[in-house]
Amino acid sequence: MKEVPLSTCERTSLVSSIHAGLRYDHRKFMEVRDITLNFGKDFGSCSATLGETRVLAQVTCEVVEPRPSRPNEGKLSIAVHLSPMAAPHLEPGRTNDIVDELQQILDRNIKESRCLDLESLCIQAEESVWQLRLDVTVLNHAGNLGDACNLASVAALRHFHRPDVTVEADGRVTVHTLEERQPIPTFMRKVPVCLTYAFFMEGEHCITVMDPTEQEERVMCGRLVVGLNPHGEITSLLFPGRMMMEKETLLSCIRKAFTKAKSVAETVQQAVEDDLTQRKTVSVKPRGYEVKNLRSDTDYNRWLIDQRVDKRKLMIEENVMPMEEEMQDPFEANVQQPEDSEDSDVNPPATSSKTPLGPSSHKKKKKESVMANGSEEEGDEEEEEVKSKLTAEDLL
Amino acid sequence: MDVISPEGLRQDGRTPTCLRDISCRLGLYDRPNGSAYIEIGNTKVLAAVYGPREVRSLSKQNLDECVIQCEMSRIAACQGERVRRPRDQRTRALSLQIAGVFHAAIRKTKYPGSQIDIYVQVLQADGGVTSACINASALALIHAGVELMDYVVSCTASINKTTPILDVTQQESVTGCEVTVSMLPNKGSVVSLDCAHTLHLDQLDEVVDLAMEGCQQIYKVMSQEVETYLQDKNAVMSHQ
Amino acid sequence: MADITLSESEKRYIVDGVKLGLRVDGRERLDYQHMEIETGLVSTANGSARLRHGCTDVLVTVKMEMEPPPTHQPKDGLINFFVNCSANAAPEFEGRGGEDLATSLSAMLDGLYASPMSLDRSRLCVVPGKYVKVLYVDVEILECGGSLFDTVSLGVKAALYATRMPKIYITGEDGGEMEFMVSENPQEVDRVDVSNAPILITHLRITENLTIVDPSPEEECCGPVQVVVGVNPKGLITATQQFGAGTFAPQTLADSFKSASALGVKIHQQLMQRLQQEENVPNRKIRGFW
Amino acid sequence: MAQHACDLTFLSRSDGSALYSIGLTAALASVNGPGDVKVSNRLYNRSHVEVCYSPSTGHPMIRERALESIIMRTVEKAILVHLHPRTAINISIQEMQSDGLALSVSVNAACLALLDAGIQMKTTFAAITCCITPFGTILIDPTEAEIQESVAEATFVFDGSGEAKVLTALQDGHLSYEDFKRCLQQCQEASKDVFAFYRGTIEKKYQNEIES
Repeated sequence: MKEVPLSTCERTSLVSSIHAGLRYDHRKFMEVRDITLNFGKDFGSCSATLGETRVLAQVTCEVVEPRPSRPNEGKLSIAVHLSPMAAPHLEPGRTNDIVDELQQILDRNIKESRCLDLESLCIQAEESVWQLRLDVTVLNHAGNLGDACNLASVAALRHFHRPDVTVEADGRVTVHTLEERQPIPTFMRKVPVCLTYAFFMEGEHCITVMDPTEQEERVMCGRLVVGLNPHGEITSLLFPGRMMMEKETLLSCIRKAFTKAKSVAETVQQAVEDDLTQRKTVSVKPRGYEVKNLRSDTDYNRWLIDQRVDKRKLMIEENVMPMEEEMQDPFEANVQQPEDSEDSDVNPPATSSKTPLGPSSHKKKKKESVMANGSEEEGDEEEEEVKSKLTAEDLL
Repeated sequence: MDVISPEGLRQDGRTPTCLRDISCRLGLYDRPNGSAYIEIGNTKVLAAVYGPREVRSLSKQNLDECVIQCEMSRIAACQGERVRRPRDQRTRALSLQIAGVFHAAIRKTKYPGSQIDIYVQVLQADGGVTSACINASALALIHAGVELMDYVVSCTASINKTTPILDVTQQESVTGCEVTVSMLPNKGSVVSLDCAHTLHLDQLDEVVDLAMEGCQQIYKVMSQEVETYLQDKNAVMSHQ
Repeated sequence: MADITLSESEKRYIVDGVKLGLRVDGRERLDYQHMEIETGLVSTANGSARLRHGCTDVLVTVKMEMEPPPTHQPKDGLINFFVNCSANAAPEFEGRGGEDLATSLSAMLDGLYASPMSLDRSRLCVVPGKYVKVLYVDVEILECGGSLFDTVSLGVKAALYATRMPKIYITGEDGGEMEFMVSENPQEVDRVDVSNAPILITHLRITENLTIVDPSPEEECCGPVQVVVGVNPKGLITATQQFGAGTFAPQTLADSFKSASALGVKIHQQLMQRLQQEENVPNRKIRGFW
Repeated sequence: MAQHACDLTFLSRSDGSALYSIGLTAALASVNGPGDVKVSNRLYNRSHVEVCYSPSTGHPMIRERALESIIMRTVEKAILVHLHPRTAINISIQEMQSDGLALSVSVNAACLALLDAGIQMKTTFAAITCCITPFGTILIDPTEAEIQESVAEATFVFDGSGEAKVLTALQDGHLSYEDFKRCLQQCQEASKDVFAFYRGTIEKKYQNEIES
């Protein structure tokens, strides 16, 4: 199917609102969309969302012969898949520019940066090693696939546990099932983070925006994808041209990326650890991607509206005129002092993106279409519906 | 083996901030609208430009500006190990990057509704392949007479412990990073930045600066070659 | 092959010229164009040759690898041909566009070198049944301007002539595993015997009883059918294939075989002479793409 | 019977999508269309239906292609394909996690995604998997482990006409005719609950949309 065209009006409206300091989704220029991480019932499966962008990463392993050039290192292979599910114009089974680029970003950030301790994946030098296979599938393409894929991949790899093995005296290798012996976690030395900046030109002046949505990606002049880890190392840089930039602007973006990278890395680590400890303590088997554990895009949007309504209510209570506040804020933050815009971020993403906090507290209230015990939460549901009714009117 | 000897020289006898031998040539072939060849040390690249001409797939046509496409391929014996496929995911990703560079450099609005194809052939790869491809493509575009904002030059740099090194060979890039910077030398602005392997943030500034210096040196060689070519063809340089 | 469009009168001009014995570029009917050849210009390959012939430019590289032989021929080495029509040569070759041409070229080369009369593959054997040398011959079409088959076959022969493979010594046996030593001395090399390697000669049919060799792309537009003939240095015909939509009268075909055989011997001699000449230049400087 | 759960309009970029889980098996289906179609697939009197099944690991292989064709045949029977000639309807299914019920989850997800996209259908459809233990007990919605130990496994797709006619039937393993009939009957019973669940899900969706 053909790509949905972006009309000239939409294009100009998007660009001019960015020139005016506003984004369609009410974010500040340096604000990253909400991150959630969910883990599957087995080890090494992670579904990450970055706003509406949704990526599934799955790690599997098998015993293979090592490369002759590196006899005591395990192998890691990464494959990126895009199906029409991600966006209707993508054709199944065919490589396209997006896949090629994502593959390059992931290869550099995860494979070439050697963030994974491949030597610990060796079973017997020159004989057998573990090969980890990382499959990254984009489920919904709503912009900034690089960051989302990187996020899901890193979380899946950190979450992954491989089965224990014993090597017999005669060199035979026995792989124990997860029930027989405790599986062994992978060891990731550093957490690679990927951050994307989009650039918009307003005459000679350049506006930098973080984490562009799909619409923004279609109208932006150029972008910079930085792969880095919180230790201060750059694992990949991709500024594929399409526009001219001053060196200083680029470098200042890269420098600023580090503060952000720290919080993102913490989010990932925290989410993985939370899930792993839960698996250890709770005797019940993890339910994985059950419907009630994942948040749909509709619910995400409703949650965004709820948040805005809550915020506005709070403002009214404090006798602040909401309209003025909202209009001034982005201008102050981004136009007058573009350098400091990041610091003025009121709520860093770490707080909002911690999986248990924001989204899932809402999720408890979320209506679940659960057949067996659907009736239990009727009360909650009604309350919720009243609320959503309110919000919609509020916004009108 | 150390990349830099105790005397401060690299394995091929260069100082850390010295470029390899560069030679380039314009106009090798008749069929393409523009063609060029560049040799940076042992890295050898051939580029051909076809266009501006009619857009081949109408769905890509843009009536405001031209479509720029790039395809990069490698010959089987371009490096130590035999390359099985002339094109793979890696070359496709690099092709995208090269096309992106020229999206910034070509005056696209001058050629509405048309297409410019850049084909790059890597004959021998020994570090700095992307930058050699970009330099060769720039020369081929100049030979084709496509309007550019400025020359486009590209150069690589790396860092060995604390010494930044310019124009790395394959062997040198194994131990460190490889930062490729492409820029418009007269405007001084960057059109592409690429980093493979890990590099520390504190060292980024030095490395990029060195690569940009290298770009200016390469620019001199390239513009010299273009001038000689024009003189040979008895063409007059309009701004002289 | 090439996207050249000629008007009817242009075609008429070429065809009538040939009938009068005149070709557009002043050649005779059975004349070859000027040819430039250089070997050994890709240092990462065991052998390489670049052949520029009229508007056609071909780069051939040979790389040697050690592999276990196929079970049905445990004593023979292998020679594999891969042709890549890069988009540099013609924009139609972009993506998978050049694949058809590339396949027919490599199939033709495979057939040409399949016979032990052309190339003695048993000499590529290292340990029978265990290891043989495999020659990967990669042909890169850099510019495509007529008589591609002739140029490619000449390039392949030149590259094989220039191939230098390090000598391999079997130093011992260790529990069934052979141990090798690959000589690092640049003087100690094995070469490929190309004294019987055939080349291809293309005849383009202009009208009945009238064929020309080494057609330019413009001339290729005027004749729909051509016959490619493989000729070995002794003048024997080793392979033939007809391309294009058209017919040859038996007499015309027989005539082209005859002329190909005679012409082949001459060109073989010239090629070998040129290659030997080049080899004997002391401290030859590689020109490459200059 | 295991717990069925579903979330509609799960993905923002698809015309219709559904996340469906039965027990620990979950699949995500998205529907796009009716939309433009490649000339080679264009059918003059009906729309072209394509199904694309992606496994959670690796590239689609024979198993996935087989699933695709089963789902395709089922879906084609239900969709009113002649209503939109010269168009394509694309159904993509992603395996999220699997515990033995990949096929029935995919079919049910596809059905709800089609409903979510508002594609006209003759009937809804629901797949039920059951297995029969060596002792002759029939288990509806078994887990992977239960399937491994069973003597036979069967999946039926029923239409939502009330009579629960069989659209597709698949069976693996040794089964007597009597047992087969028992399986079919029990699945047919179970399908009624599933259709009731469908109804509930869709009702909720439209209730929300009207109210908000």
